[in-house]
Amino acid sequence: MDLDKLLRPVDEYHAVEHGLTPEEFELLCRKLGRPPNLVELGVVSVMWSEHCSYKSSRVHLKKLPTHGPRVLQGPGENAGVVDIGDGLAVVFKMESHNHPSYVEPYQGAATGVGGILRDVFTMGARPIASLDSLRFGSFDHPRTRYLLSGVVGGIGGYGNCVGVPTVGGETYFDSGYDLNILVNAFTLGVVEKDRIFRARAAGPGNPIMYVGAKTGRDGIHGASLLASAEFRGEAEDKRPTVQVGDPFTEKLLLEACLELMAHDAIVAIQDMGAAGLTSSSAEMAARGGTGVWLDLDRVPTRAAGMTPYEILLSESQERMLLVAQAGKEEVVREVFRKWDLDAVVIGQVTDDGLFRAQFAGREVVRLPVRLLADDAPLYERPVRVPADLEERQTLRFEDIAPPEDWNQALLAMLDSPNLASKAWIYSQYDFLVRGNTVVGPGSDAAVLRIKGTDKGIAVSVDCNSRYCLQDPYVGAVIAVAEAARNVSCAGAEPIGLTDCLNFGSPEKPEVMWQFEQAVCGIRDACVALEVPVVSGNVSFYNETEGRSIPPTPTIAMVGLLPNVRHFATQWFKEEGDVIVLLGRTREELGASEYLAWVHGRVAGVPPWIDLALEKKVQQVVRRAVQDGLVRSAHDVSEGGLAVALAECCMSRPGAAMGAEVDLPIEGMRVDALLFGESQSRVILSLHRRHVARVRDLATAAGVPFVAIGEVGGRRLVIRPWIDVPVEELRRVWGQALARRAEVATGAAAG
Amino acid sequence: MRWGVVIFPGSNDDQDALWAIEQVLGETAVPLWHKERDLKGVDLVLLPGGFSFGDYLRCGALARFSPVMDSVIQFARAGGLVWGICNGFQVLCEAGLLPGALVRNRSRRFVCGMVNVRVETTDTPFTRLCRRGEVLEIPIKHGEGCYVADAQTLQRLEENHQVVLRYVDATGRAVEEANPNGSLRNIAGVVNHTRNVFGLMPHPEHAVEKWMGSDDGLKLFQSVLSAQRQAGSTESAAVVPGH
Amino acid sequence: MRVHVIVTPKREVLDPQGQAVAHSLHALGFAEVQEVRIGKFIELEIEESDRQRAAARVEEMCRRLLANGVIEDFRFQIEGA
Amino acid sequence: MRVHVIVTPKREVLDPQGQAVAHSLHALGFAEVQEVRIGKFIELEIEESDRQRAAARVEEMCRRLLANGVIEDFRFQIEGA
Ligand SMILES: Nc1ncnc2c1ncn2[C@@H]1O[C@H](COP(=O)(O)OP(=O)(O)O)[C@@H](O)[C@H]1O
Ligand SMILES: [Mg+2]
Repeated sequence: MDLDKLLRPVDEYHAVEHGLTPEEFELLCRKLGRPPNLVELGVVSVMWSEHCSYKSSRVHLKKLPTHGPRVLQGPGENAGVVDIGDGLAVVFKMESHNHPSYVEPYQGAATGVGGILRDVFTMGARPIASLDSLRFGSFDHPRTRYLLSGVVGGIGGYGNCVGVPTVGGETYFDSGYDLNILVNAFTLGVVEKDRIFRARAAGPGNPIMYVGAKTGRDGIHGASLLASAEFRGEAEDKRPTVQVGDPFTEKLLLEACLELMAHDAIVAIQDMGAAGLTSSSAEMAARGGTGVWLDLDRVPTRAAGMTPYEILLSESQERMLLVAQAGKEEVVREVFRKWDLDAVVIGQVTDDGLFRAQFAGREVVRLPVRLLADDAPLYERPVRVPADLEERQTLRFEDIAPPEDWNQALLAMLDSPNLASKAWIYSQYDFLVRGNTVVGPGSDAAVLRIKGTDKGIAVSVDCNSRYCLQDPYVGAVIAVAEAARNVSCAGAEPIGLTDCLNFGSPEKPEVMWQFEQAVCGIRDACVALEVPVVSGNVSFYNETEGRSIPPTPTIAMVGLLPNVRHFATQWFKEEGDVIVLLGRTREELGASEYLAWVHGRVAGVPPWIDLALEKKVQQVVRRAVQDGLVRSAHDVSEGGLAVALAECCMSRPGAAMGAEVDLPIEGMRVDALLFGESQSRVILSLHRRHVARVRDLATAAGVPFVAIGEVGGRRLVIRPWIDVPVEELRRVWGQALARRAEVATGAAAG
Repeated sequence: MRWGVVIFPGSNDDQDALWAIEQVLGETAVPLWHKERDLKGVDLVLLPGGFSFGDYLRCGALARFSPVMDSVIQFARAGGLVWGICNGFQVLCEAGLLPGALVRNRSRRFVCGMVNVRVETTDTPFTRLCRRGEVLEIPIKHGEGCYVADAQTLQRLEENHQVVLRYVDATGRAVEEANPNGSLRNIAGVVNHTRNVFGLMPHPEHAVEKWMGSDDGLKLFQSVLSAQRQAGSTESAAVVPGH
Repeated sequence: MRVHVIVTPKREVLDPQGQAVAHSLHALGFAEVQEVRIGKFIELEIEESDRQRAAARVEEMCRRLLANGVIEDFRFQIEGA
Repeated sequence: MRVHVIVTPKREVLDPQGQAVAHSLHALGFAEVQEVRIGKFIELEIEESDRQRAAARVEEMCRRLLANGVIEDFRFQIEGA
């Protein structure tokens, strides 16, 4: 290779090629006092990319409430940390891997899981559960099936092999994602409060060690190209070598790192994610207020003749960077040797505040760490309300002709891929390994026990992007509220959340408006429900051929159960139990699944939400569950009351359990009553003898309470409109996804 | 009784086996690192579930050559109790300690969920406390659990009552719909002809606490215990070569 | 006629399986092994007498289904008629 | 020298993957496809100049590790020296 070429000063042309604007390049040269060489440009371009620098989102993210009595670590580290008592803390985060998953669904999704796992065990936590939030195009799109089986295969293939259970998630199909699917992966780990590791390179002279897989030409410029350059459907050509995940190596890394952390040998540790060696070392130095010096000749490489540019920007997976205590190198090597992994010293922490790298005896990078980490440009991008918003938000009820046959309408609803059972997906995931799964996928929230304590953790991930499309503020409020509601239905108190904000191009004022609105919605819901945001991720440029995805601020909520044996699931349990509806039902159809699936329309505004009532409903449900008063609790979400009642009957493992219901709710359209998606509603089932106490709890809290029926029989009866055998409902609901997914696809060869 | 649990790189359910043995059964569990040949005088060797060596090439194919396996093979030949769960079952087949092989599920998909298995014989140390025909609720989670063997082998297995567990429906019938992976004759678990080596795809160690779903798996662990007590625990460990 | 299709991971793409197998072969004492790459071998039985046409069709099968162009290369061979 | 090992499922062992691929090929309009069997293609780079000896060694690798005699057949080919 011609090293001199790489070391020549570059000009604006190269900078623009690297995704910097002329202004940014000018800023760079000014700060640097000279033009950078090509290697330095590569380094800066990834550090200043949207993906690494959050340059368009930071001003807004500042608004989020990130503090709370339990918060031990908010945003800024690899993951957030929340105190759960007993000397323990939970560590969690969610991240997107959207574009790579569209290009190569299996490997893209797999490496997404690998990345989020590393973010969590990097902090010293043992991962105990993962969730996946997925968005695909409609089944009418030719590529959807292939993407679905590839993504699900990749998540299972990686997570199952590493031995971390995937206990829940969410999956939606909407033509708005036809050319830009979303794959958001969440992982939660448990750590001893006083053994949390952070990524702060401290102690000049300490060795920087490289562990794990060798470096290849994988996903070079992945971060800056795939995550920052608008995706024009020509990815196939622009594509660098696609990253292939190696879950086995990840498992070894996981065990070796956790074992190493028990010794006092390391100062800091950080995974090499997007922009690999560059961002991991620069970020560690920035956090530690130090500098780094790297000898790139010592980096283990997989491909021959790799340039310093490639070595610094490679996104090869399953690699970690750590700062050892000087003199403890052998301890580190020893532990990794046990796991058949090599640990190599590739550099040193310095006190000069510089990011320096040498190759073939020559200095190829010399940049101030501040320039990379802190001096990245910040934008307060213009926002504009979409011109067509008002028109899209108008919905005239008289235009909506109610169906004749309500039984058929319910069956049709249950056949919607969005409402269908997701068992076809989650049965491909090991949701049991490590033996903590109290409630797996299939109920509102997953519940995990925390070994060595009486406690449990409940997790749920939610976002209705149709709501967000019609009103990003309300949509985001509801995403937080529903996630919290799901967790509360399991009996857990929400203690923290992580988000993954998936949007189009921030350079479009309409998209930026959606983003700003969504962040405000999350903020207000968090304040009202007293839940801090402890970590998160922003994914911009989710658009293809100029078309943005529906705004999708995914929320993953974590809740705490004081006594894990007092939890609830969503399905009916016993004949003769009384069915109770908490909350208020309004005549609402806007942005509903019913409107979209049955009438083919996306119109109107999302349901009204009163956060004060929401909070009270959740408190009542939690109390009732924790006091062992209820046998099931299920929140009413997409599909409304009728679908929620059907779910209470169908999702029960084993034999179906029916219900007979009367809805003493007057003065509204039947379709709004059955399929409307009014918020803050929960269906409980409980033994007669507890009815009075639960009613008292509700009335004391000012929460509307109605007994609407009784569990029993083999049919779901909602007088006078619906009367269907549960087995028939279950057959349709259970087959809806499998039926569509299993048509022969290109993924078969996989 | 001393229960040895082998830990291969990529073992995942080793921790669950240890939990079941120590926390639920209250017995002594001894982790056995795959690089060591010493079986530490255990009375039984359990090969846990997971993805040993990433399940690369074939499930269990690489683990089968770990140093510890030499000792395990000798231990088994000497009559020691060896129990393979899921990936452990695959390792035992690859090692030739059990007949047949486990191939990709008929559906070609990994499958995780609860299944019913019927106890076909109680004449093994692993099922002696069960009733013949008893149906156990135990979860499975595997991508390569389809049991195959040639006709003669299957014939022999049936004749010697070496088929220990079969996938059945809730009413105990070994029908096709109850077969989660395409295993020939709905076979879920088998013993060797000397009945001291047992492999099964379901995960009994994940069914040991009723409040978490099922404790039917406990019966298998308790069977081993009672067998051991009866055998008067001493010898079996003594005959282990390399001691 | 019978066609043999060989699908291999692209040179530059990581092949964890090949690495693991190489590692084991060394452990088994096959020190002479320097590299292992693992791919797929696909045997097709097709009803087609014209080799030309067969080749064109198989080429298309590979592109559309048998190989994942993003990470794999393919080649094929038509058995002597 | 370079060796190509081909491992295929035994005739009597069912090959769900092959069946699925055949099915997909039909769905894609490749009606001429009658049967598909899927096996492994393993490429070995070994340091050995003597073809005789190489053959013996590879044979052993296959028996011990690369193929499972219960369900698979194998064959190999040493690239022209
Ligand atoms: N991609 C997925 N991975 C794992 N579990 C999933 C996935 N999608 C949905 N699920 C599970 O299916 C069930 C129903 O999902 P969903 O309808 O989103 O529940 P809710 O409406 O209560 O949020 C939940 O238990 C959820 O965890
Ligand atoms: Mg819910």
